Amino acid sequence: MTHEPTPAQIKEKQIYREMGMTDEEFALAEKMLGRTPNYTETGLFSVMWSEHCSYKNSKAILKTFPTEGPQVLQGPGEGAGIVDIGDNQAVVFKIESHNSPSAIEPYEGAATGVGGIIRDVFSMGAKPIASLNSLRFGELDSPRVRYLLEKAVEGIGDYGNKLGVPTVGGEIQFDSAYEANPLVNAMVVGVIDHQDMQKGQAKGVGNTVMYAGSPTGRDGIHGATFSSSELAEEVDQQERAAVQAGDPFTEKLLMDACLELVKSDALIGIQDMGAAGLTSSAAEMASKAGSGIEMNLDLIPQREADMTPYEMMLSESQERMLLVVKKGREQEIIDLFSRYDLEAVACGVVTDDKMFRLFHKGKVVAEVPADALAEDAPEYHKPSKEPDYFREFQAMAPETPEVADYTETLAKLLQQPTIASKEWVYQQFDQQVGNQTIVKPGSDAAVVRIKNTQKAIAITTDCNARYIYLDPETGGKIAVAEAARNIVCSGAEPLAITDGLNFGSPEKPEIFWQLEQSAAGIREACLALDSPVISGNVSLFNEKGGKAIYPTPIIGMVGLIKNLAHVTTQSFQSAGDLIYIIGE
Amino acid sequence: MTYKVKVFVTLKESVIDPQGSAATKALQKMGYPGVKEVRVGKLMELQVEETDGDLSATIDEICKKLLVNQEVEDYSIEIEEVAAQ
Amino acid sequence: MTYKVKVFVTLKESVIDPQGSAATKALQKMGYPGVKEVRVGKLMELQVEETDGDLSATIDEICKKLLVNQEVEDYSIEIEEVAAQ
Amino acid sequence: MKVAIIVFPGTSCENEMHTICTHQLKLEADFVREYETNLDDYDAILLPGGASYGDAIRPGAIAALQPVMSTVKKAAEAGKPVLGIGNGFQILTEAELLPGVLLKNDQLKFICASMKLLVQNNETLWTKKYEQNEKISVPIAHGYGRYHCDSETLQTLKDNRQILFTYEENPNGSIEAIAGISNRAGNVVGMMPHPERAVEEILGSVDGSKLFQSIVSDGRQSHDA
Ligand SMILES: Nc1ncnc2c1ncn2[C@@H]1O[C@H](COP(=O)(O)OP(=O)(O)O)[C@@H](O)[C@H]1O
Repeated sequence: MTHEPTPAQIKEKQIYREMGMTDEEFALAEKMLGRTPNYTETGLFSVMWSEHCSYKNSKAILKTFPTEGPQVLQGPGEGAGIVDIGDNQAVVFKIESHNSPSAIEPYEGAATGVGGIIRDVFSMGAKPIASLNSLRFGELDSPRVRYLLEKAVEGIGDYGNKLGVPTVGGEIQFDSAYEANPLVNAMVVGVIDHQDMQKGQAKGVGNTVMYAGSPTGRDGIHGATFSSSELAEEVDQQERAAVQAGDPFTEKLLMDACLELVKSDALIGIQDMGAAGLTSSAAEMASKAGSGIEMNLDLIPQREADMTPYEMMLSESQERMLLVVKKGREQEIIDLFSRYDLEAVACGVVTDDKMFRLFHKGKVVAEVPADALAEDAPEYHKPSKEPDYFREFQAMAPETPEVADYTETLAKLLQQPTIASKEWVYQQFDQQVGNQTIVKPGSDAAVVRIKNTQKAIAITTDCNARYIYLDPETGGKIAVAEAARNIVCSGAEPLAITDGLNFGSPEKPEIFWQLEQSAAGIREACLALDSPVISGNVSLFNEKGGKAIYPTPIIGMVGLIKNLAHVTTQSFQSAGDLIYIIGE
Repeated sequence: MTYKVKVFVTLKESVIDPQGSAATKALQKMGYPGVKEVRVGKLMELQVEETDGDLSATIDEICKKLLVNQEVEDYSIEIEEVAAQ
Repeated sequence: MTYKVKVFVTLKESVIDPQGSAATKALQKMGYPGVKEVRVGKLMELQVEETDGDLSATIDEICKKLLVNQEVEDYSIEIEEVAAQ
Repeated sequence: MKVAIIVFPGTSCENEMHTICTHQLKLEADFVREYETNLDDYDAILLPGGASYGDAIRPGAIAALQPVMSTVKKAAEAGKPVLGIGNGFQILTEAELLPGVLLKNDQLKFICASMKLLVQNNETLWTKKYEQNEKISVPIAHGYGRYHCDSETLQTLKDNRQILFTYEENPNGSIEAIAGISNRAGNVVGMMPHPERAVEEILGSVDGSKLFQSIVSDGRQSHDA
C-alpha cells in the first residue's frame, strides 16, 4: 500500500501543485470544504478543476456562442448536442480533442480519442453513424512527424474499423507550428429517435449508481490534468505511465449494450467515464441533478491489485460507463450487460445531501460537495492583449505573387502535403460499413443517409489556422463559412456546429486574445448562417518551449438533406457540361 | 560471424491487452477454466552478421529505435552465435 | 499450483513476412547493414492454474485449437512453475 | 427460403446482409447467435464481416471455435449454401471449411477502396448469375486479406476451379490475386471483397447483387426438392 501524504503535508509541501492546482485554487478548495482536503480529495479537486473538465479559462468565451434555435433539442452541457431532423428523429454530435496523449503514444492516443467521442454519442442514446477527424502535424520531412502521423492514422482506423462505425471524412494539415504539438480531434455523429434521448443526471434519491464496462486499472491517471498543462519538456517515467490503451472490441459490446439499455425505463441517467473517469462522471451527474452521490469503492471492478481510492477515482481506463437506475431494477441491468459479456455492478446510491461521498474499506475517504467539483469550479477571465505581430501584418500592403509558369506553380501547389490527395489516409478507414455513406471521403462534405428515409446529412470539419493566426476574428468567420460552403455544395442546409478550440496557453494575453477574437468571428458567422453551436471541446496549453500552435478552432458542421435526389458531389460529372464560377 | 538474435517484446503490465483478454475469456468458456490470463506479445528473430563492435549494444539500440515501443512495451534480448555460413 | 506458460509462435519459413522485411529494410537504411533478416512472430504468455492433468498436453491442445495456425505457423512451449498465490 | 445470418460478438456487417435478404431478395432472414446449435430451419447461411472477438489472436480464430460453427459445418456438408464475406471468409478458413489462410495485407495497412474483380468461375451456386470473366466493381475493407495457401492446395484450387474471384489489381499480396474461393462442392464460398456493399446505385455499384440473386432460385430448389 502506497503511503499517502497527510492533509497538512499536502498543504505545507504544496503537493497540490504537482497535480496542477495553484495556491489560490487550493485555498479555495479549503474554503469550500471548511478544512484541508486529504490526498484523495485533493486529487478530485485537481482533475475537476483542470481546464479539460472545468473549462475554467474558456467558459466566459463559450457563453458568447449562440446555442439556441428551433432545431436544437440539446445544446452544450451534456455528453453531446442534439439537433432535430424531423420525423421524430434527431442527430447527436460532438468533437473532442486527444492532443497530448497522441503526442506521446500516437496509436493509442488517437484510438482512445475516437473511442471516447463515440461513447459520448452513444451515452446520449444515439447510434453512431459517422466518424470524422481533424489532424494537424509538423512538416513531413521529420521522421518523428511521419511516425506520429502514421500511427495516429492507424489508431483512428483500427478503432473505428473494429467498431463498425464508418470514418467518412476529416481534414489534415501540415505545418511546423504543430511539430511539437500535433492535434488529433475526432467528431462523431449519431442518430436517435426523440424518445430515446438520455441525460447524464443522477436523479431520484435512493436510486442506484451502477458501473458498467471494463474494469478500472491504473492507466491514464491524471490524464485530464496532463492534457491541460504545457507538455513537460522531458516526459518522465511517471508521465509515460499515463498512457491509456483502447479496446475497440469491448467498446463495440458496450455500445450494443447501451443502445439496448436506453430503451429500458429502468435507466435514469447515463454518462461516459471519459477524462477524470469515475470522478467527473459521478460528480457531474450529481451536480447537474442537484443531488448527491455515495459510492463504495470496494465494489468498483478493478483490473489491478491494491488500488487506492485516489488511483481509482483518477484512472482513465477506457470503455466504462456510469449509470443511475431505478432502485430495485439493478438485476435487469446486470443481466442485460451480461448478455454482452460485460460486467455491471451496483456501486452507489443517489442522496439528497448534495455531497460526493466515497467509502473504501469501511471508511469515508472523501466527502466533498458535488457542486464544488463541478458547477462551482473556478472561472477565470484571463487578460487579453493584441499581439504585436497582428499590427505588423495588418499594416502590410497586399501583395500578389508573380507567377511565371502557371503549370509549374500548379504542380508545385498540388505537391504540398496539405493540398495533395489524402487518399493514403482515408484508405485506411472503413468508410462504408453500414451501407449508409453515400458520399465518401474525397468530396466537399461526407453524406450519410438516414436509414429508411429519403433524408441524409452532410458532415464536414474545417479550419484554416493560418487565416486565424493572421486575423483571428475574420479567420473564425472564414472557418464557419468554409464549413457551410462544403455543406451547401453537398446539397444540404446547415443545421448546427460543434467546435474544437485548440490553442496555446491562455495565460499569455496574446493567446487569450486569439481565443477571444476567433470566438467572436465564429459567433458572428453562426448567427448569420443560423447554425448554433450545440457542443464542443476546448484544448489549451498546446505549446512547448514557449512556442504555441496556430490558433486552431476546428468547426464540425452538420447539414440536412431532405431529399436524396439533392445530393451533389464535387467531381465533374460528364464531358460537355458547362462550368460556372459564382461568387466574387 | 553470424548471430541469431531473439527479441521478446511484451506489453507493460499496466497496459491492457484486448487480444489477450478476448482469448482468455474464449478459452475459459471452451472448458479451460485454469487459464487465468493470456497476454500477447511479439517475438522477433533477427539474423545479424557482425564482425566487430558490441553486438548486444547495437541490438539494444535497434530495439529502442525501431522494434519496441517503450511507451507501452518492455523487451528482453537473447543472442546466439551460429556457424558462419 | 500456478504456472507461467510461454508460447513462441514463428511464421513458417515458406511464408513471406512483409512486416519482417519492412523492418529489415528500415534497419539497413538506418545504418545497420549487418541485419540480414528480421522475422516477426508472437510470444504469448499464459498464467495457468491447474492441479491435476497433463499441463503440457493441455497447452498443446490450446495451441492447436486457438493460439497457433499450423498452416503457416510453428510453435514451441515453455512451462515454468511459479509460487502459488 | 429462409436465411441465417450468423452474428458473433464484434460482427458489424450483419444489418446490410439482412436488408439485402429481406428488402431486395424478399427472403426471410434471422440473426443467429454464436451459441445456437440448430440451423435446420435455414436454407442458406451467411457469415457477415466485422471484427468478431476484436480479431484477437488471428481474425476469425475465436469465432471458428464457437458452437454455431459445428452446425455450420454440418450444414455445409449437407450441401446448403454458405457464404462468408470479409471476416466471414476468415472464419470459414479458420474453421477449415475452406482451405488456406488470410494474412496481414502485404503493405501492412488496412485498405478500404473500390476494386475491380474478375469472375473466374460462373458455374457455382453463388456465381451463376455472372458471366464467365465478367469484370465487376466491389469494395474491399480489410487489414488481413492476403490469401495464402501452399502450392499443393493452390494446384487443387485450380484443378477444381475453386478460385471464383480474382483482383484485377492485387491490393494486398494475395497469392495469384485471389479474392474469393469455394470449397470443392461449390456450395461454401468465402471472399474478402464486400458484395453486400455493392447492391444499390447510390452506393456506387450494383455488381454485388447477382451473387445474392444466384442462390435464390437454387436455394428454393434445394428446399423444395
Ligand atoms: N468549444 C465549445 N463550444 C461549445 N460547447 C462546448 C465547447 N467545449 C465544450 N463544450 C460543451 O461543454 C460540455 C462539456 O464538455 P466535455 O467536458 O468536453 O465533455 P466530456 O465529458 O465528453 O469531455 C459539452 O456539452 C460540450 O459540448
